[in-house]
Amino acid sequence: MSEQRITLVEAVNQALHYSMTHDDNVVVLGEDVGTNGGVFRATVDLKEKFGLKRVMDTPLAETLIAGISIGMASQGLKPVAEIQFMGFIFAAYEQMISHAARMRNRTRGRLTCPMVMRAPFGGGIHAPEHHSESTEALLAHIPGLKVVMPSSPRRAYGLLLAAINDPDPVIFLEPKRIYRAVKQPVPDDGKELPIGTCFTLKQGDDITLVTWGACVKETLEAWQQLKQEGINAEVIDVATIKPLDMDTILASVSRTGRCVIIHEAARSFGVGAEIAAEVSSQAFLSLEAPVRRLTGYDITMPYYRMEHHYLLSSKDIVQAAKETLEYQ
Amino acid sequence: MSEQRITLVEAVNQALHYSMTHDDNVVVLGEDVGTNGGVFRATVDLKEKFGLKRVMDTPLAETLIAGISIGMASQGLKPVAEIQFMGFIFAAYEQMISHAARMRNRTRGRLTCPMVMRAPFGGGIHAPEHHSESTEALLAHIPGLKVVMPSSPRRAYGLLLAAINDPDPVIFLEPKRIYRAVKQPVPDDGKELPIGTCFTLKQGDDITLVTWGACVKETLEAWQQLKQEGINAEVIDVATIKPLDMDTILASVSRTGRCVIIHEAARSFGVGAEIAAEVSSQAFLSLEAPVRRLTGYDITMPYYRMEHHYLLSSKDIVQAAKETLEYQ
Amino acid sequence: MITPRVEVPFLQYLDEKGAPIAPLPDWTANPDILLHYYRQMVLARVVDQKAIALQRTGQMGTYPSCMGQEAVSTVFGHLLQHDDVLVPYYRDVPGQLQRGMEIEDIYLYWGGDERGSARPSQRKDFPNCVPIATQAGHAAGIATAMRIRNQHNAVLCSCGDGATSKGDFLEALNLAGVWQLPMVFIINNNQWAISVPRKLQCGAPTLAQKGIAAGLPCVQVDGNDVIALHEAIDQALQHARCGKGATVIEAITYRLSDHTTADDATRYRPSEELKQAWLKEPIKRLQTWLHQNDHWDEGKEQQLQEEASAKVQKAVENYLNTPHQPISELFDYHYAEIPPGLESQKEEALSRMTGQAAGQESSI
Amino acid sequence: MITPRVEVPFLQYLDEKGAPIAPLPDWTANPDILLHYYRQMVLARVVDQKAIALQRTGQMGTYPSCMGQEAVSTVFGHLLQHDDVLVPYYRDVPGQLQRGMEIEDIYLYWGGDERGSARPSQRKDFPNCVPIATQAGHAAGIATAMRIRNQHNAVLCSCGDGATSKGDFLEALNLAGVWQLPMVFIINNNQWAISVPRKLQCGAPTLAQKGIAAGLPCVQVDGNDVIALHEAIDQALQHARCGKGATVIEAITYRLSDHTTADDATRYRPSEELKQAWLKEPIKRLQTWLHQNDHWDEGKEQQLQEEASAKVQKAVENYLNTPHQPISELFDYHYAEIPPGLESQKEEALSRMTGQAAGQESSI
Ligand SMILES: Cc1ncc(C[n+]2csc(CCOP(=O)(O)OP(=O)(O)O)c2C)c(N)n1
Ligand SMILES: Cc1ncc(C[n+]2csc(CCOP(=O)(O)OP(=O)(O)O)c2C)c(N)n1
Ligand SMILES: [Mg+2]
Ligand SMILES: [Mg+2]
Repeated sequence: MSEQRITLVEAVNQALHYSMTHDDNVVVLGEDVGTNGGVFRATVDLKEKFGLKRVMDTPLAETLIAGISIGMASQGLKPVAEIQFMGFIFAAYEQMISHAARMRNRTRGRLTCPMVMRAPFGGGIHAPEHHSESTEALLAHIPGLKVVMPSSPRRAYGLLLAAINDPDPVIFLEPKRIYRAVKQPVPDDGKELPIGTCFTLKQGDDITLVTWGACVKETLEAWQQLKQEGINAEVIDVATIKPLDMDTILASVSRTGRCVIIHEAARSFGVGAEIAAEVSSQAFLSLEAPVRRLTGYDITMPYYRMEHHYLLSSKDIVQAAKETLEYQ
Repeated sequence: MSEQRITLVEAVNQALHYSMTHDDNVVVLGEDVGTNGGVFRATVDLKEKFGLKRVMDTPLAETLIAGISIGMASQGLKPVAEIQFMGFIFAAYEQMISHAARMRNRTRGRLTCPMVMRAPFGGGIHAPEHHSESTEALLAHIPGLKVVMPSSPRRAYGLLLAAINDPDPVIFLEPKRIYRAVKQPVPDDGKELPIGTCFTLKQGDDITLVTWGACVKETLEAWQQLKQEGINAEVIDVATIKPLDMDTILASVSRTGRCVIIHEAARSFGVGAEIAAEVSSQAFLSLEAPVRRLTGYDITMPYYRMEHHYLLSSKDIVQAAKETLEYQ
Repeated sequence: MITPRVEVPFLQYLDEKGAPIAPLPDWTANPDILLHYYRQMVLARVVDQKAIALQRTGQMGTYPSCMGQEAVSTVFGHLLQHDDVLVPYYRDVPGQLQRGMEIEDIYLYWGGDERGSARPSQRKDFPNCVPIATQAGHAAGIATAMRIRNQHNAVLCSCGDGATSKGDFLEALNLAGVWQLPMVFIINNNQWAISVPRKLQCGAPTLAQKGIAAGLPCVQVDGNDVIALHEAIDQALQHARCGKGATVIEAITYRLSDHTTADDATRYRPSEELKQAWLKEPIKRLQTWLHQNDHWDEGKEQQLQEEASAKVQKAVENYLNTPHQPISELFDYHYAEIPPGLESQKEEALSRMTGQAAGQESSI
Repeated sequence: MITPRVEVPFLQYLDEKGAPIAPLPDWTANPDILLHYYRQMVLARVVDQKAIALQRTGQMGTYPSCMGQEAVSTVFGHLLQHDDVLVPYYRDVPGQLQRGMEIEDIYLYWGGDERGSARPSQRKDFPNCVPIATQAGHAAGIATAMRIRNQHNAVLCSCGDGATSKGDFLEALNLAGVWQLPMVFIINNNQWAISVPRKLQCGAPTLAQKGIAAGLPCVQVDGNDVIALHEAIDQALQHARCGKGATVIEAITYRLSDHTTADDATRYRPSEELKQAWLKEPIKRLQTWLHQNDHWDEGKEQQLQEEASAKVQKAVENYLNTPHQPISELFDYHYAEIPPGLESQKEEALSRMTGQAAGQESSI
């Protein structure tokens, strides 16, 4: 049981090794996941350890990757498919929406779809066009899917194990901007973390900051800055976008009365809208200020030379928090 | 200039005839749009009148339909592509999201994408699986697209003309449950209606009912019932989901202080979330009750024998309105 | 430009009148299999005609008839083994009936009830797939599972001519070729995809040759000739089961019906073409052969028809007497365990319990 | 199972050492075109190597080198006419440079600036397409537009070997076949799709034969032999322009570089294979032939290298001196007219004006 400090992407790799070791039904597939170990190294050494039959380099076809995962899952395997970048996931939508999400319901449980689709998401790594997408909202809207987005090595490990063991299809989105941002000791003990539960990272009574993915980093930085000014923010990492754990968020906002939602994706019709709508209606009487959404603009992520103008900084978060606190 | 009373789907057909007559660049394509005139008859007589070159039966491939529309549009044509049912639009997502929505921005205006993608949407016609989808939220989230959903013959005619003449890609979703529900006189005068503007169908000061698509029908019925009980509801047909005209909605809610949003799509991460979030935050001080979302459940549309349990009735709307009015 | 020469073989044993045009394979000496095929096709047609009647009388939803193309699915339904997996398309009623679907399941499914795809006897076979060609990916995935588990079974994936234009189908063929998957692809080329004729789907002379793009063996067969079908499918299945990879079979048939009960084919289809097609249909052809070889007579025919009608009548009753699902079922199968938010929606639905009855009939 | 026999022709004129293995076509008697090809390839390689240097020194983003496969795009860049349309892929620098992209546009694009695809001289050609194979649909659409307008031009669509596995590519081939579109599909088969070797992409012996599925003529050419490429592409373009439909050309090349600057091919690629491939590369081959036929000498070579370096140096300066875009540009090109909600976001952005500088380099 290793306790060395590892990065988020290494934690993904560790969880894959653990699952494949302990469950013969787990298989990994995708573009470049074999000999190359994945373009981000998330699948490194799997082929060497588990062989070509369980670690499959597919032809270049995302529709197919989704389709065969569904087929394999229906026969009791647990495929973990990698989509190289979230920007290339769209070709898999028909399969995920029309089949993965529906197989259990359509057959009243006769066939099921215990698959995981992993994809790195988000901007900020100076990548070419289509390598910086954050379209989690599009998947969260679909009944039958689960959408999970870890933001630390430990949560990546525990949630990925849970996703693989989940009897239903899970979209597992990995914030690639923080793939290697921090290291944590992550015991390789096979312990799952619960899907469908927010993680409260910091407790505080003044304001609730709700976020997920790579933005957790800047939000924690903002928390620190606010703290220095005597403001105690509660920081919630939503972690599972669908099904959404509104209880944790509502409990917090009913205490703080103020809420800022922070996400990288475009604002309109984003995940923040759902949370803001629910908080606004269910915490109607406890809210002391409008729920604030601090998000990406409604534009395509700019090519990388200008992408920093799109991304949020801790300063932006601090300012939004303060404005929300000042609201009378 | 015909003034005979026509249905919504006939109004679509009339707009297509008008556009093709007055602009040689307009072409129509899709599955069964030619000799068959479309499975719903929306493209009837176009092939006879404008010939095979401008009215194209494509092979069965939605990805291709979107892809070639983008190619044609880049050369100055104005393709109007039909996706036979919204349930089959997902294969077109990669093209619409990664290309149609981005071509202008990517080339700084050198290439553009003046295309329309039409698709009938929604349930309630006793159709087989995958023929009852309402996934407008997935498209509305994408920067660069416009999403329009008419709810009457006149608005279908005027908005489709505007969509075809729009220099940018427009997703035009037709509520097939009310394709033939009402007839209106629709002058064939080529007059567009504005995209990006809500239509206030009924004025009232007690409560704002916000809706679109086929639900407009039940909402107007509910308005009638409420009226009989002395309640004056304002009814807003959003009509353009993206870009969203929040001004009209906010102006109304700031008067009424109460708002119910009604849509057929699944609730979570639906279009209602965006509107509720914006109303809640921007009309924070004028709201006298939480914004209520009355929507489809977060489930796959049931097969047709049970679909009426999913769909909303005017009774449900009346009840939600009353509950919102009673909120203290 | 040099167009590479391609010769796709065409397999046929019985001509349109049921007369052999080549020496028949040995197995036909014993008529049992052919009699089975005949009975299955007749039953399927009764099931099919009743479905249309149910639809016409408002007792069932939109239905896509398999009239005229029963032979294909009848033959593979028989040749598939217990642990093979069928990934059908929506005109495979004859095959589905042999694979564990009850007649009433067919009616339940097309009657808008998910339980039509739920019966455990359907094992791991896939239910009808509405988004065209998407099932090809599933089939390739099932075959991959067999390969991973060293199972010596095969997956049969069926689709229409229109489906061969869609990327899913072509991507799956490619994978079957490169991974040597244990699969049989059967294209039921019934000449039409709703109103779009075969010649507007593809510029190649055969659809079978799509296999060539993937390096797969391919063959065309007369899809109204059960003997040719049996030969091609049997060989392809054995090929697949013993690790020799996939095959593409294009079965030439004809859709004798409208596309579905919501369609009116007279709008786009020449009546003469339909008349000609009736001369080639599979049931009459096999019946003639059976008659001429003294395996069949009027008495047997009458008995078969009566049995089939009785079976179907019983199934119709079961179908019509099936109570609606409890509302909770609409919520309970989205996840193994219902999430809290959905649980509250379920309670909301149970308390609402009414709703509007929708009136219009589907247009497809 | 009967596998239909297929013979895809293979075209080659010069062997690896630049020696003719067949009588050369007449047009080679005048060396002008071949000299042009040589100069273009040399320039492209200087542009390419500089791009890598810029990336290595933190002055440009991730870049996919075209080293080793310059011949293909050099030849079609020349053969395309003014009103033909090029739908390239991201290793077509030599072609793009002949079609109206400036060298600095290449650097701007890969330097993360949308303006690299904006120059009006690029006319209606498509910009680089990142989502693999999706450009095939665009190309088919442009060809459809030409057909609708009775234009006698052609669309050339280029892609890699990996791209041929994706549905988009196959759907577009199919349409080109059935609508007889004026197109040329060129597959630049450089043997790898990142780390996935050609043999794991497709089980067929050639990728050219994907055309057979669509009823299209198809041919393989030595993609390091400009004469063979010229012959095949010229004929295919003429074919297309005069209404005879589309052609599929598979050009056999080799990716001499890593997949991109973010890749390390030593992880998956045998070094011996790379060594062998260097013996076949197109620039040296043509240079040898030109030398041996007295069309080239050391002096000309030196002059060419100097000119190329100077041009590239100038472009680098222009690139590095290009001021950043104003922030408003991030908003102004989403719609012809900016909607009110987006206008307020733009104002928000202008007032924010700061932001975090992101540090990590891309992993692709
Ligand atoms: C992806 C998709 N697009 C469109 C449809 C609508 N549709 C239903 S059947 C059909 C034609 C199918 O033709 P073919 O594959 O030849 O099968 P056939 O119905 O002729 O047996 C179409 C277009 C669909 N079901 N799925
Ligand atoms: C749809 C899609 N999936 C995945 C990727 C990531 N990716 C970029 S290049 C590449 C390999 C392309 O191989 P090939 O078509 O042979 O072209 P080459 O790079 O070898 O020239 C992949 C998988 C992508 N850009 N688009
Ligand atoms: Mg057909
Ligand atoms: Mg390649």
